Amino acid sequence: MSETKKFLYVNRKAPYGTIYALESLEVVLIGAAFEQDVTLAFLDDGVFQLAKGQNTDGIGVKNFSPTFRALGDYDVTKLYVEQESLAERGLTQDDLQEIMYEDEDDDWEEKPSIRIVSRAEMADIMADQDVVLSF
Amino acid sequence: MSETKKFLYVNRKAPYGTIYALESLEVVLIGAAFEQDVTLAFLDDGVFQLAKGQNTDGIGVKNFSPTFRALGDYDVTKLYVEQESLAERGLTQDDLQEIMYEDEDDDWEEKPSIRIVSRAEMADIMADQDVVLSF
Amino acid sequence: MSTLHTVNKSPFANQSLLSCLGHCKNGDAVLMIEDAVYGALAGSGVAEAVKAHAGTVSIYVLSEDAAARGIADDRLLSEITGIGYDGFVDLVATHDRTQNWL
Amino acid sequence: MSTLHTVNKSPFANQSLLSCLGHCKNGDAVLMIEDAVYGALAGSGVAEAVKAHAGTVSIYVLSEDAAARGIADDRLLSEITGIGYDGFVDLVATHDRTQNWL
Amino acid sequence: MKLGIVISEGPYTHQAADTAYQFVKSALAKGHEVPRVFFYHDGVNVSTRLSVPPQDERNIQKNWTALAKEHEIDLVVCIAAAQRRGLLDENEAKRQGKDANNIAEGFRISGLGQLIEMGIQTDRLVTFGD
Amino acid sequence: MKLGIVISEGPYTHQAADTAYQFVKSALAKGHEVPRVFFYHDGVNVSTRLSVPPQDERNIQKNWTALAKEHEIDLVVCIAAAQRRGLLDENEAKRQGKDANNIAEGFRISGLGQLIEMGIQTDRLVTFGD
Repeated sequence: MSETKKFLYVNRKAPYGTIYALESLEVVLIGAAFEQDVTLAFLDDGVFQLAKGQNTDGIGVKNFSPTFRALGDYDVTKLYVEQESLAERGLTQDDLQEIMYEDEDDDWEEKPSIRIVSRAEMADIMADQDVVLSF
Repeated sequence: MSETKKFLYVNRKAPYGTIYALESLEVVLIGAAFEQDVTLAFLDDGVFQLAKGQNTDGIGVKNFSPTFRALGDYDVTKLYVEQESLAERGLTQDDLQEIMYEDEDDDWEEKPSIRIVSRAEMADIMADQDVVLSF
Repeated sequence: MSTLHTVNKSPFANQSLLSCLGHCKNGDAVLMIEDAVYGALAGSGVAEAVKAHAGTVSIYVLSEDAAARGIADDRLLSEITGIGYDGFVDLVATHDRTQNWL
Repeated sequence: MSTLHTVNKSPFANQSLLSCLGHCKNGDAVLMIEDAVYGALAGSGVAEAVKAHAGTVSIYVLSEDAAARGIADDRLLSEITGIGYDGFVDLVATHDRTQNWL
Repeated sequence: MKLGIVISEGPYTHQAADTAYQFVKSALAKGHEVPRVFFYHDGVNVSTRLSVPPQDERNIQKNWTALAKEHEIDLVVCIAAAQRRGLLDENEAKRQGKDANNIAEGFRISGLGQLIEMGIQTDRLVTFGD
Repeated sequence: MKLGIVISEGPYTHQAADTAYQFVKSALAKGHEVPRVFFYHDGVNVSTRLSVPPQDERNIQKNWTALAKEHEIDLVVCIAAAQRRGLLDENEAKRQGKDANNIAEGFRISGLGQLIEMGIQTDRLVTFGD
């Protein structure tokens, strides 16, 4: 399989109430081994997945939010978050956890993986993919 | 079990896309044998359950809408449908199937089981129950 | 290069149809299936929002799902085209990608 | 005679919180659990609709679910009270019935 | 006070079975009685003994089995919902001509009448679902 | 054209597995290829051979098994999702120390890599879910 395709993972659901966010992340981690061109999109309630300060001790469910910070180690470095979705929920980028990666093409400089984009930019990103997986 | 309680079945979901409407009806049919005071509420997308002219041949799923017309035989005769929910969906009572029962206290006269109520009346009905089962 | 979007939830219960329409590009197609077919009803509270996108996006409804739910053809918005599973397959094949709004 | 209503879905995705609030009687209580806790966020697009009911209805949020989702206490609408599972049980016991908006 | 509980969604996929578990533990600790939990819709999937969740996650079925044993809770799985979804006990498997069964200890399969009966015999009914 | 299919919800509870079935039948009739269907999330529940739907309803598992046999479709059940939800084949049951298994003929358990591979090797990917 030498072909490289553009894979987009679309995350539109909140974490913990349902399992989709966690099982989406599991696909991303496995998928990383296939060396495709991977992008993650967070819009609508999906932006809540990246909220910082998650503490699940009280609900007896595993907190998987730290896994997002490991995505850079898997060369998953493009996490697009929609500005309009944040604003409707009363959130700003400061409410999201910081996710960094080391850019191998730029002397391993640490760079942020999360990029805030407008709805129009998100639509452009979606329209530029070969395969769209929705969760 | 001589005690009689007021049971309300709240139907807020459309049929076929999910199984809740069908499995709600199955509870109503079994529950009828317990001779409680039974009321069904249809609001939000639940009003679609009563739409007439349902034909499921094309989707390979069983059409259960005729079962509503049998409810009278089980002494289930109070089906409240919310006017505001109909209006938001562009529907009127004419879009619903006719469901009748024979009133044993009135010389077995045929009477309609469906009663259209306002949101405020629906709230009153909900507040008058002992047990509320939601589907 | 255009996208087929599918939506399967009632727009009266769930925001996914509106989110989908808000992310379509000119020339894209939107297909309403399962409980989303209620979004094709004329005279409803979401009809205007759907019609507002019908100029730039082609909007379809899966006829088998509409029939199952008792929605007669004459109740559909005139801007929306009814198609069968065959037409669904054709839409998938003739667009560059499918995005499913779950 | 009053009712405890529970809601468990995000009001940004689903209409159930608004439908619940629209059917409450004066003196009822509404408890936001699971993904509905996002409805307690100050400054969101649904905050005004929630606050509009806070005068006649007591509104609560399940603190464990809010914490799980990273919602700090200072981000909650001041009209909403945080309670634990213990408080949830007390609300069930002190109201005449529980209606769950699924 | 006697509390009746309905669980309408499957384990792990929806939080319903987790929230119900925390709620019931709190209710019991406060001295309330929980005579029965009724599993309906996809809730019947909680009762399978074949699940193998990751080591670092909770085991929802085992949690319910243990809680039911400690507090004598009647865990009832709706037979009609269970048949559709492939949850069978030994008797049902035999009756249906199936070569395996999958219901865990502490759960029993019975009819929808048990749900109505729970509504009649308890002081409050709380449903956890989707 | 090669079409890849994902089914994300369980049988009977959501229409997803039914819609996918009608779609795949139409696609095959039109001459398209459907080399694989991938079952993820609650979609893994479609693969149980223990379900007993009412006589007058469709049997979703049997429909898929028959369609797969006729058209050589690879029905892949995600192992991670299946373990959480209690779907096991004979090998997995042995490996996990479980006393029963429940996967139907025509389905096989494998990893998430099969989903990615399907995305790479097909021309279009369509997901049916909730």
